[in-house]
Amino acid sequence: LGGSDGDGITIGHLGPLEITQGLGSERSAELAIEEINEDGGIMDEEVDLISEDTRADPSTAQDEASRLINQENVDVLIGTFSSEVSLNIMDMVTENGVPYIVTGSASPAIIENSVGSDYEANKNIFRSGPINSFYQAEAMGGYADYLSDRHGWNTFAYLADDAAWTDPFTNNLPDELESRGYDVVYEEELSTEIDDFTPVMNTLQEEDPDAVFRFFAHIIGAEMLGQWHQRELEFGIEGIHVASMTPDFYELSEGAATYETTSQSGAAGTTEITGETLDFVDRYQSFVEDDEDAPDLPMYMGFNTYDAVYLYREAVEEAGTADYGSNLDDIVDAMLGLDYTGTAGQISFYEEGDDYPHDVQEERNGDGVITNFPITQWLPEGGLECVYPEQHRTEEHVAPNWMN
Amino acid sequence: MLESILSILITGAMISALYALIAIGFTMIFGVGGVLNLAHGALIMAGAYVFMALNRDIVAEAIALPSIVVFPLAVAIVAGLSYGLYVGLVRYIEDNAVITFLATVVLATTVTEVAIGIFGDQPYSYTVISGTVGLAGTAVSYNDLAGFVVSWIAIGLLWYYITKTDGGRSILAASMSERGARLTGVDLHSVRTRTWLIAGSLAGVAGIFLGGGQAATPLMWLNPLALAFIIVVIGGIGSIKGSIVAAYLIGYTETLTVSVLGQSFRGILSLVILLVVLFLLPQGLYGREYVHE
Amino acid sequence: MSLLDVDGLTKRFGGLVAVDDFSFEVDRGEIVGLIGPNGSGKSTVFNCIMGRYDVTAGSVRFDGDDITDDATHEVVDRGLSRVSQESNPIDRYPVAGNIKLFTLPNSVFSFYGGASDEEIYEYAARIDLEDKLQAMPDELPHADVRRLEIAKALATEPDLLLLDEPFAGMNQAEIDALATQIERFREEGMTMVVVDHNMGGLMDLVDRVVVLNNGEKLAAGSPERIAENERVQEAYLAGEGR
Amino acid sequence: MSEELQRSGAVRSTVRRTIIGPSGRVAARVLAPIDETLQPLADRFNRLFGPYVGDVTGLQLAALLVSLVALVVAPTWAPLLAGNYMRTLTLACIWAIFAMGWDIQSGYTGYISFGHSVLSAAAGYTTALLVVTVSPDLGFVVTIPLSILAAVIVGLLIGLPSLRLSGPYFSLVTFVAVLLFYRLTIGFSETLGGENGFQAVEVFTWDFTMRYYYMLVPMLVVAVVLTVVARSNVGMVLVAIRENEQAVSAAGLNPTTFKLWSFVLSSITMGIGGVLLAHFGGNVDPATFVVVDRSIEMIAMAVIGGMSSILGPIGGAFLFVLLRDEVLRLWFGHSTRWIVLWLLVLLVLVFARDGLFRWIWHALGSIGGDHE
Amino acid sequence: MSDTILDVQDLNVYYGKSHALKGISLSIDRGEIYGVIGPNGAGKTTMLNAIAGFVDYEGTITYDGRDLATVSSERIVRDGLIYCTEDRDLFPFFSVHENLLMGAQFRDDRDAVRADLEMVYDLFPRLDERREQEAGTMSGGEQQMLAVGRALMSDPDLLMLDEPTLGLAPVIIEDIGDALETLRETEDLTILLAEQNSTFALGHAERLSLIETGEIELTGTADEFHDNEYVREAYVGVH
Ligand SMILES: Nc1ncnc2c1ncn2[C@@H]1O[C@H](COP(=O)(O)OP(=O)(O)OP(=O)(O)O)[C@@H](O)[C@H]1O
Ligand SMILES: Nc1ncnc2c1ncn2[C@@H]1O[C@H](COP(=O)(O)OP(=O)(O)OP(=O)(O)O)[C@@H](O)[C@H]1O
Ligand SMILES: [Mg+2]
Ligand SMILES: [Mg+2]
Repeated sequence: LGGSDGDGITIGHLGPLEITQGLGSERSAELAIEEINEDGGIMDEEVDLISEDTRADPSTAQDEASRLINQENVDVLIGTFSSEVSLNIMDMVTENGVPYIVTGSASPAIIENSVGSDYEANKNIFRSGPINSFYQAEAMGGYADYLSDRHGWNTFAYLADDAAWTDPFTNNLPDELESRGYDVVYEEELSTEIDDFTPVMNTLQEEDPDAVFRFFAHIIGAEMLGQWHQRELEFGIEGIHVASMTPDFYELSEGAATYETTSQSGAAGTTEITGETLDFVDRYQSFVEDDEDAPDLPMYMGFNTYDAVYLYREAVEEAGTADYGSNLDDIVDAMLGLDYTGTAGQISFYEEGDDYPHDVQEERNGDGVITNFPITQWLPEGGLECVYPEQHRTEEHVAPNWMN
Repeated sequence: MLESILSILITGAMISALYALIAIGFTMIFGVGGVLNLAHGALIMAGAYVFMALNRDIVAEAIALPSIVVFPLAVAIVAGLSYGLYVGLVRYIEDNAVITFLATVVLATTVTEVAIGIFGDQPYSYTVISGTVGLAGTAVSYNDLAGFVVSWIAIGLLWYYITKTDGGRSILAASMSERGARLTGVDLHSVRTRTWLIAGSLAGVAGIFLGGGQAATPLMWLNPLALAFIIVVIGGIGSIKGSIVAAYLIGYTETLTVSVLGQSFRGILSLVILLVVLFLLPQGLYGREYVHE
Repeated sequence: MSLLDVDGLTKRFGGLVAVDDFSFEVDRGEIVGLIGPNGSGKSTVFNCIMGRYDVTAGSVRFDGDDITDDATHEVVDRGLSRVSQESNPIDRYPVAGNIKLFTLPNSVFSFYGGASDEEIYEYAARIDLEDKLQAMPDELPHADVRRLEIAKALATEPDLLLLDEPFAGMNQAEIDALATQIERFREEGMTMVVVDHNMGGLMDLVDRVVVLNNGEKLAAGSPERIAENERVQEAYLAGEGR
Repeated sequence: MSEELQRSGAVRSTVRRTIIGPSGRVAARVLAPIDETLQPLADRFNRLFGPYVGDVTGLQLAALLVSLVALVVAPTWAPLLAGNYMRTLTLACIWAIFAMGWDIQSGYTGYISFGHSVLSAAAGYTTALLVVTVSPDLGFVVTIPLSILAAVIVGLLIGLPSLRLSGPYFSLVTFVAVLLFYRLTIGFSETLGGENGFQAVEVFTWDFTMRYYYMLVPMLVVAVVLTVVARSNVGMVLVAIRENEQAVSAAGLNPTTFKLWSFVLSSITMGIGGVLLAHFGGNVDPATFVVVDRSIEMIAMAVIGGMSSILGPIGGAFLFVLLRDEVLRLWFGHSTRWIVLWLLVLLVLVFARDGLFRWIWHALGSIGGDHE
Repeated sequence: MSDTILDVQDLNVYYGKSHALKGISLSIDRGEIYGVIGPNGAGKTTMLNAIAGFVDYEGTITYDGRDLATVSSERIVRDGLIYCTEDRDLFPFFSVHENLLMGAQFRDDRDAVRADLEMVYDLFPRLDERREQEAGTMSGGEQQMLAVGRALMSDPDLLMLDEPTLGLAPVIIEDIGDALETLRETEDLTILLAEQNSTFALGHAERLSLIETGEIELTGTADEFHDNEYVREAYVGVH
């Protein structure tokens, strides 16, 4: 079953190939593999990539995954964007023991339900980033401190997709903020079906926070931003907004994105997070130069997937085998042994016994503030800058020009 | 307090008008052909994308026409698409309600796939009219306001046409008895043509303002159409009056639910209302009924 | 004791009183004619008896039991059947299938049963439809569709049969033929109420006539007496039946 | 009949004359002898089972037997094909059950449900909830019957109020029922698992061959049972309800009970399918069970196979799933595949609205000539 | 003045295999009432359906000098060939009044339409009482009145009536008969009347044809029909 028996290494990639995150991820994987092959492949074996579309639908994903494993005999699975997909192919993947590196979904449940609950059965599962939303929530606290220092913003509102991935935020962030001495004047989970923001915006206007932390992956915040600008509502819009990570979101939104921020692994290539980041972005851009479908930037999943491919290479070359059938333990140990300088940050994994085994570790600076969680802001004229954390900052955070 | 009531009244009125527009377009097709046209949703989406494509230079660099020009153009195009839908597909199968219902669902699914294929999942924003006004302390975007006004103009015209003119009356007549219509000299083909053109333009208008408020996305039509179903069933399939009344019933329910109970309860209350109404009046508020019991 | 007993029946449609405190009785073995101008309430009376409409007031008793609020199928199961004014055959089944449907037991667990082909042939034969058993309803000419309606009613083995305008759309020869067949039903022990506007056919057939006008009983009596009744003449008959 | 319809009729008939006709005649010449030789067998079959499942001609019987054998021995040939056929066929069995379940209710009574995925979801979610909330080791003997029961209960909850409604109202309300159920799974994510659903359900087995039989056997059983029901008086009444409900009550039959009965039968079937689907992949989530696309897919299967024929939907399901997961997969890229699939469905709807398999079935029947 | 308004030559209609009309030929003069009688299944309705363009036929049908094969069914109506069918084809959810208006749907001469409305309401007082009632809820006979009334609203030149007396009370039948006669006088209306009720047909038509199993058995004046043994036996009966 699978394994490197001289037939070359096959990497299986899974992602929603109809949407930009998935495409960015696929192209990044292709790029990584092209580079690796030019560089002699993995253990001197030719590497090839088979990428399949999950349509963000668990059943399809299961089908594709089982094809990759049983027909294509891939040596490793990399990718998966939406948490429901990652979670629902887990059983089948562990059943076959093929290494599986999640690069798109941040829900802690992915680790909790698998490696976290039954280590032996699931030890083939890894997450290469972004840091899971439990730590993201903590990181947001640090970001709030920055906003407070910079603008004197001390009251916040909280909005989120009514969806599983936001639970860690819903459960932790408001307390996190209050524990840091801020007021949380409004909390709500929005139906992912929302199609009229007027009532929400009215409420926000009444509650009058300094900034709104909103966490949208399913919801597309375009209307919210539109009203925000048109009504010149007196607060900042911070947090996570997946739609806003697409490079041309500023243009698509007719500039309504100006002043909003979102965190994203790799900081959309605005800044040198590690020595690798900007080189990668350049190579990526020349790689997709004449390719309409692909986004002009890898997007967060792209960074993580690109890193995942190299992580895998490091690990199997360290272990001296890709044959998970008989040597899974060696591969796993090698993975755990890594401290790899990726494009999205310095990557190492939690060990068995930690809260989130095989999950990517967060990085902290001297005063324990999480740092591998960059936040970017759209500036007037469409400039995208990294405003947080400090050591990656390219521009200070700008408050909307209608706020004094 | 009073203020928030006012704001509910206003927001509700705005959104309800659009709902009514969608519901009427949908129910009209049923009223005439006995066709439940689920592709109506696809037409709504088309309205938004067409407007965006003509109005902004991000799809085709060359063309970026002013809204005032694009609006009628887009509406006309969608009307054309609607008519094309009839001529190209529905008329061959309209005698079988099930097949038609299914075919139009399938078509809607296909069109959505196509839209995803072309535009991907990113939201394409555009403005019909920019800016906001304060009405009684509630901020209302010109987009919604225009949507409200245009919807009502459209509804008014339609209402007059259907009830007061022979041409309009024959549209309803054809829906009750095709043979009867032929016996009284109604030109069935022109009736169908007019119906689908009208329904198409309604969908187009609705789509343009929906997209103007949010953004054009491949699934932007699903929830409005679902609401339109609820509205149409409550109001009585085929009844324009019913659609308007129900649209406001639901529109306000929605706004109330949101502002009182919160976002995550959206839709649920409307569904409750739906069940209650149906239990009391299986034909909806103004539905057609053969046997008065 | 009478087989059917309609007492003080009233049916309102919104403002309109279609049937107004109307009472009449039918004894076993009788053939009663129910006549009256258009819109006088005859079909409505039938619809109320059959549980098609809920009555506004009054009661309907069949064979001693109160059936006022029974649903149509319950009424039919009691042995009361109606041939309605508008034919509604099932176009997808041939004549035979249409008849068979009316012989099926009302139980979701009885998978088999219902009339055999022979029995179906019999029902059809009683109304001269036996050679059309395989024809599809929409191919039948008007009069045969009406015959099918009667055959279906017969297939429920009713004690009391309500016929709403059986002669409509038939010519004199056909009417006479049908009349003799109905006579035969009576000999087989069936009781009948016949509504029709065709005096030629009706008057010789029935034992008694009840006349409805604007939902109220205008007169009742033997065909001869009714034919002579002035009020009936000018309200309805206009020289017919004399 | 309007001119348009006549025209489309013309199109169909020309297709029939110019393409189907000739090729049909050729086929007939070849197949007629087979029919003759098998006739005796068919006659015995008809004598034994005819009254219960309807009569067949020699060829029809042959077709049935061949497909049956092909299915039973699938593990011997499927792996030889390039692709994931064992999995695809297994999935097809489950969807065939759904398609039949939809057919016995919507196809026969004409009350077209657009919300049948809710019934299978009811079963799937019950299984998951039992495992998650009660105890992981309840065992199939407990979970399976309870889950099917749940499907029936939900079926009645939907059926009782909505079957009073006339056709289109019923369709729209069932359509809305799906949306509601979906909203609930998201809205009450703590209990119903949100869009991630549950992964805790134990799969029957990961052995593809065994798993295939786990799904095939129930499918065959359901097929036989439903065919018997459909060919009995009950089936006749259900069709009559579709054609003319008033005539049914005039016949002394209570339409409501029959409609409910069909809904119950349907719910049981959907329940069985739902349970199988849950144990097929071990995951129960809105995308797999609830979303309206699932309902539409099962309707599409039933209709392209041939509504109100029970066996037709099986064919439809296999055709649909094989096209989607194998055939089109070979030829088309990621999303184009789906567009092509739906366009094909559309073509069948327009040109073979009575269903491909019903059409084949009658073609086979007519070849022998004298029969039917 | 006997110019032909409708001329049917060698009319054949097939329903699948069955040959429903076998070479019917007849011609109707402007301003006359022409009766067609025959047993059920004879083909009367089929003939009218063919003329109105509801079934495909072989042979030629000329109305007002024009071959109907080339004219669309709604055009025929606008040219004054109005058909009142056996099963009425009313608009069930329209009120009585709206149904009548639909009859005049294509007419522009508002005053004439208003006059015709009065005429119909006078002819059928019951309709006048029920202007606002939904047609679908009317009694059988009332619907029949409405159907005839709607046909009259179309200002016909040639009026085809299929069993207009079906389900009507004797009194009403008389009124209709008289009305048709007067219309024929005043408006020079031509009427093609298919009837089972031979008494009515013979009472009002001056020429008739007897159709049996798709063929014309006999054509002649009302008197000739009265005197004909066979007809009296089979159709008029001994009343
Ligand atoms: N559903 C209804 N809604 C309103 N009015 C109705 C309804 N059904 C019947 N009517 C009215 O009630 C009166 C009686 O109708 P019914 O059908 O009983 O008359 P009828 O005696 O059968 O007449 P006919 O001999 O023409 O059939 C009619 O005036 C009719 O218009
Ligand atoms: N749609 C059809 N398909 C097949 N055969 C038909 C169809 N319609 C009528 N027929 C046949 O054509 C013949 C003539 O029918 P038609 O209705 O014209 O007779 P009719 O003279 O009008 O009888 P009635 O006086 O009872 O109305 C009948 O034998 C009938 O069976
Ligand atoms: Mg009546
Ligand atoms: Mg006729």
